[in-house]
Amino acid sequence: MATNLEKGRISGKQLMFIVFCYIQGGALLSGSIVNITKQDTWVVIVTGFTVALFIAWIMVQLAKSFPDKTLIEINELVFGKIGGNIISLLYVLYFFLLTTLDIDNLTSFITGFVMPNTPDTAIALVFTFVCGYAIYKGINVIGRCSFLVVLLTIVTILFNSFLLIKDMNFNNFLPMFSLPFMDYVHGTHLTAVAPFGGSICFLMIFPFVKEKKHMAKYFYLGGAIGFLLFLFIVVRDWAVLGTVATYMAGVTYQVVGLVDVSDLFTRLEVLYSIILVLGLFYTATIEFYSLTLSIAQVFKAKTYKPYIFIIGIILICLSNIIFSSVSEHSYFTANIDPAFLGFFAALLPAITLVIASVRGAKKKQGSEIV
Amino acid sequence: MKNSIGKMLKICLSLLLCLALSGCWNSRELDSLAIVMGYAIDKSDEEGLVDMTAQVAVLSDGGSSDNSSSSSNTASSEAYWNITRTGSSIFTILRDYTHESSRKLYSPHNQVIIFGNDLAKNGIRDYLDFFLRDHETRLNVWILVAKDKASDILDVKPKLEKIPAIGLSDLIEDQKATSETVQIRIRDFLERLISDTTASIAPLVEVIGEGKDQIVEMSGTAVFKQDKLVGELNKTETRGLLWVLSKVNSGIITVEAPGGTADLEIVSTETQVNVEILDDGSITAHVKITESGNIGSQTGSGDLSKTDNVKILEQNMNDAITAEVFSAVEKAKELDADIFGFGDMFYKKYPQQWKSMKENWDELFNEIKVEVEVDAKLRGSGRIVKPAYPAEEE
Amino acid sequence: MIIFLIIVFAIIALINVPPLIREKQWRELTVYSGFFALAVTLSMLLALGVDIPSPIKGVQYIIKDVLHLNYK
Amino acid sequence: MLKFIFSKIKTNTALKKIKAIQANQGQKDQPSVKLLRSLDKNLTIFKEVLGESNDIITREFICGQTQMKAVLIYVDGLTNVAVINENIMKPLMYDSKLTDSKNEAKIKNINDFKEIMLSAGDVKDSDAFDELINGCMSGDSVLLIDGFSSGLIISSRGWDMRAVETPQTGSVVRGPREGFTENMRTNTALIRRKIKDPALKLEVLKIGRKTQTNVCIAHIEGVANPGLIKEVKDRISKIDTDAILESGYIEQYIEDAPFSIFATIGYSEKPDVIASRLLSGAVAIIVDGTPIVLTAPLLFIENFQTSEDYYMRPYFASVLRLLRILSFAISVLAPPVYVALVSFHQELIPTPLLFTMAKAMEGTPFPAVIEAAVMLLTYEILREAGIRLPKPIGQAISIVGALVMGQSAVSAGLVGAPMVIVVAITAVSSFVVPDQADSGAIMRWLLLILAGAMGGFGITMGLLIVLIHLASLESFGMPYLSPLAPMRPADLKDSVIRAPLWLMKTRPTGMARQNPTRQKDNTPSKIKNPTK
Repeated sequence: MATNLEKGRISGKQLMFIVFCYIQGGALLSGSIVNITKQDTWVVIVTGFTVALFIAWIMVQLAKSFPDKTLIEINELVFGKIGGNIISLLYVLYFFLLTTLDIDNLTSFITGFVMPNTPDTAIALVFTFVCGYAIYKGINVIGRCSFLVVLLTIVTILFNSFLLIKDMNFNNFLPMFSLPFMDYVHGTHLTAVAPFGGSICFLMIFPFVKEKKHMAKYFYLGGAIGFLLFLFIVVRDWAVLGTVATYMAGVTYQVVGLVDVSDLFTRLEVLYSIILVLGLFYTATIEFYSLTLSIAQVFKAKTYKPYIFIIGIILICLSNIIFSSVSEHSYFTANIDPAFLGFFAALLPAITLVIASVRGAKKKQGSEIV
Repeated sequence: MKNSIGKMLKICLSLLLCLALSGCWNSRELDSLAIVMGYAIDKSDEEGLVDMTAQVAVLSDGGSSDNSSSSSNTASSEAYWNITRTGSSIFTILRDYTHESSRKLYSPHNQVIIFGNDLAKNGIRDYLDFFLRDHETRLNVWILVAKDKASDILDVKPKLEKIPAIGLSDLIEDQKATSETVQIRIRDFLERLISDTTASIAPLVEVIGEGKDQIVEMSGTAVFKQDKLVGELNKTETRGLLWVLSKVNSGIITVEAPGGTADLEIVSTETQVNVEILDDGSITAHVKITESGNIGSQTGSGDLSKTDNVKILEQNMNDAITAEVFSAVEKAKELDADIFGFGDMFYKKYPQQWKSMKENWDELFNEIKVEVEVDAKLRGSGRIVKPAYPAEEE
Repeated sequence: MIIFLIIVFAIIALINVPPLIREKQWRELTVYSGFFALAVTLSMLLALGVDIPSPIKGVQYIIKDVLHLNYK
Repeated sequence: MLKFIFSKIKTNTALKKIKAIQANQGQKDQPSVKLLRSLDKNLTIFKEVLGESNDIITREFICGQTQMKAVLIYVDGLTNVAVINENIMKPLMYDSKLTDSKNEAKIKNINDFKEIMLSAGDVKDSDAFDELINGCMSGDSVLLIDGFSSGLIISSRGWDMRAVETPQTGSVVRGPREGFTENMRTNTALIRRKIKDPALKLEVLKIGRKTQTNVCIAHIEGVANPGLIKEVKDRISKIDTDAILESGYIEQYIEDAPFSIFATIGYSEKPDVIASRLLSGAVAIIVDGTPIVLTAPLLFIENFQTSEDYYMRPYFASVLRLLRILSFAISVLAPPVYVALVSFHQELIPTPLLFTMAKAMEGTPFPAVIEAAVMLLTYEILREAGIRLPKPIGQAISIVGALVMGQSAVSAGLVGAPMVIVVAITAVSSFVVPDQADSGAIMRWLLLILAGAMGGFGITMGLLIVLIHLASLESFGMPYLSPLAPMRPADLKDSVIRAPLWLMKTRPTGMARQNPTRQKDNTPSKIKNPTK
């Protein structure tokens, strides 16, 4: 049972803040989306959000039909003993890759911009240790810190945008809807899946939410605010940079570098990198948490605590070997990732839901007949 | 109790572990940095090579505090040091500097990048590439083109500042007062460079005078086709360009006035440009400029406070502004470089037709009909209403 | 570098394994040592500079070459 | 002869038993040794147990017409001699002679003595040796009378105590100046004077085998959560050590997270602070012999709140509170951020400032990290010297030390001038929040090492670890970062800023579940109906 593995409980509001912070981790991905759909990125984000809402709806239905059950237990219930375990193992691998991608995202960001000649492993080590420490303390600690991180993120982003207003020029968006249709499909797919791709992790977290009734409401609300801020960031970046954005890596980071207020508030982007790191920290922690929890459940362990540091080391080694260059990483994120995330985040849960409802209906009939 | 000690041990161990491992790769002490304030890149004598001058701020003045060493001391304790190296590409030169300078060059505080005239002539794209790619350069660095050799610009010792590069960057910032120079940062230059049709522009700077009283002066704009220098605009043509780009902040226009001339100060301006493709296929660009200013000074005895005189002045101002804009348009057509960005505006407004217009945009640009409509308002005339002449009876 | 890794792994094992043995959870001990072995081999190979094929190549192969679901 | 031998054996066995009790004190179910009938035997046992220390006085006298032998044992210095002379000796020796022998006959057992003869206040009778000894040791006087098998413990405490003065630390501009003293009774009286409600319950426990310290647990019935009171009492009564000399002992034994660098139990020397915490549902622990009174639970935000905030008008109080939080942040972050700026992210420094700093740092031999560490070390040494030395010299040492060392270090070119400024700012701002000085100092060192190793990224990770640790802390069931981390909007009005008093209707959530409302509705009339 999940509830004896993890004692901590989080409130509905905290779930909302966690979802918001989780999506902020994807803010760094906006670079790949902007490259595809240039000036119509905002359209793509809106459509992507609607698709993401649909995926969220699947998650919520699954959570509703199996209250207090984590993803692993749902799989066992739906696919039976053996099938459930195989699919759970698949999910464990998926969480492994998801967390490694995030850690690699962070290390390439830090070594790319903030500290160029620090080896990746050192940064990955410290970062994974901190994530491990947060998980070691349990889910309610992650819930408690989320409000402070949300506050910090929103205040900084608004402050930066305020300073950038004079650089914004809104006819960068002008040639509307002049891109080939496939780009829009690609962009929508990427937005729907990239920041929200990991929402499957929340199936591991739903059993620990105290208020069962409003859980869905808070989950959607967190997603909506997260996407709104994500949209705001992308629109601001494009308004300031225009087509130059497609030539840049780490768009949101570079844009803050343009702030120039009388040589006092210049070159602020290192401060902004703290916010990006916090966002990525939350994404990685949630994925690392669901990874450890799912491993503990698949292997029927008593507590998940001893596994944290071992899996952390495996993650560090993986993040070292996963991509040999940044261009490989960006190619993967732009083209292969949507399908990969799409399968695990949307297709598999949908299948589980369908089978669950079919079996549910059969059982109900079954009980009537007998 | 036993369990918590185990937990504690694990946490301390991990902390130790990651600290010992990390070391401090990326830390560089402040006094181990050669802070670069400006770069100047010139075409070197040998074929295909480039010599680059980096202006490094020299800070150590032997413990004597800064304000006591007045400018009287000899050149030896200059506040800057220009290092020149030659090489095939910017990056190799930068690394090459370490042979000469004891400290590694540190360029986030770089203010200015100046390109020599002859280098600009045969293309600066591949020299810009390093600056765009390096994480140390700021995106709001000024781009300049020298009338002839860029390194001479950095050798001129400014009168008010200690380091020429800072003097230069303040000079560019002050151009707002006369708005006869284009203020281009590396970001704006890049924006124009990557657009297919808009021509990149950069302010021109030259050294005037000899020996001790050499000064640096801004003199018009350099016009690039893609990334090759093709021509120059003088001051009035630059002002015309700025009118179209609605980047005129203030400045003086001298016009005819009843009984002499009058200098009118521009206070605030607003320009809207909309482009049309007329049904007969010809393209027009309608430039609407609204401007408000006040009377700066006046020669002659005309009483400018009368409303009809003011009307005359406003009309003269309209004509003067229109003349400036047309002079800029003529020069642009002569160099057939679309410095106004009309091409982009057409792309934004007519994306489908733009595909066909893009190929022969140069001819199209030549035939473009530019209509200028100026609505100038004179708001005030300063503290005195009539010029200092004995009052005439009405 | 390798000696350092060995020390680290020894300490981690020292902390996590005794409680498991004391509480006689053999099942969990086997799983834990499985992951432990994986972590040790991975980091040793990395420390020795052996080039390990990245799992993402596998995913990329399936999605790109087998299912042709990639965009570009 | 036989009787003599037999009584000898009896006294020896009693003596051996008492010795046994003395040896393993503290075990609860000790067979208490009973008093014997004859006075001489009791006296020899007492003398044997109490030993020959010269401050223990045994006064033998004859009382009453029937010439009963009696003895009074008390510790000189702990007892109030006036009480002994007036209320005990005088009635027994003098008045008993005057009264007629009629009521003398009535005295059958020891209680009659208590009712008729003695005029002292609190008199208890007991026949167990260890009770008598404890009473004698804690300042009461013990009366033994020949022929009676139980003695009287007459409360005659009264040693010279320190008067109620203004506490040295935490001087206040506005608000009461009185501080607690070492005597528990005065302290409880000071609190009683603040809270005159009978619901204020005081329970005394005796902790510490050797010291027998009185630990009083004060709470307000109906306000403090019953669970909290039970928890505090359990933890305190579980303490089984031989000495409790200061409330700090109790704090370390019963606190929630002994390994954390942050204190989860608050302390204060001022009755009004303790009273306000009691009223908001906390439990106060008053330990005899120390003016420092503990309160539990403690929230992290309460370290930045002083009693003065509630006496001042709200605006300036909120500004002061934000200032305290800011200065705590400066005192912890200034050196690490400076090191990160100078060694890692030089581009963050505006250009003109960069020149002056580079010029000042020219030629300093050490990297910024070492420089910062050395300067911080000297600062800590100076601060400690300043405190430990007697007041006037202490002040002089710390100021002179700081100035001379800073200046000479700079002129000798060992340390850059900005570094001295940064350390000075850190020193000054760490005095603004004295209760957090200890955890601030430790955090400062950890972040400094991280900043030296990984610059801005290191600091971010360090702060994240601290944030996670703080969020996981709980003080007696109350989350440590309560109004912010678990986000309780109702409490936000009294956390970082202080809303006007008439707005604060409820007590902090979770503290007083039974009656959370503090005041009904005293919004000033001007606001309630502005039109009138």
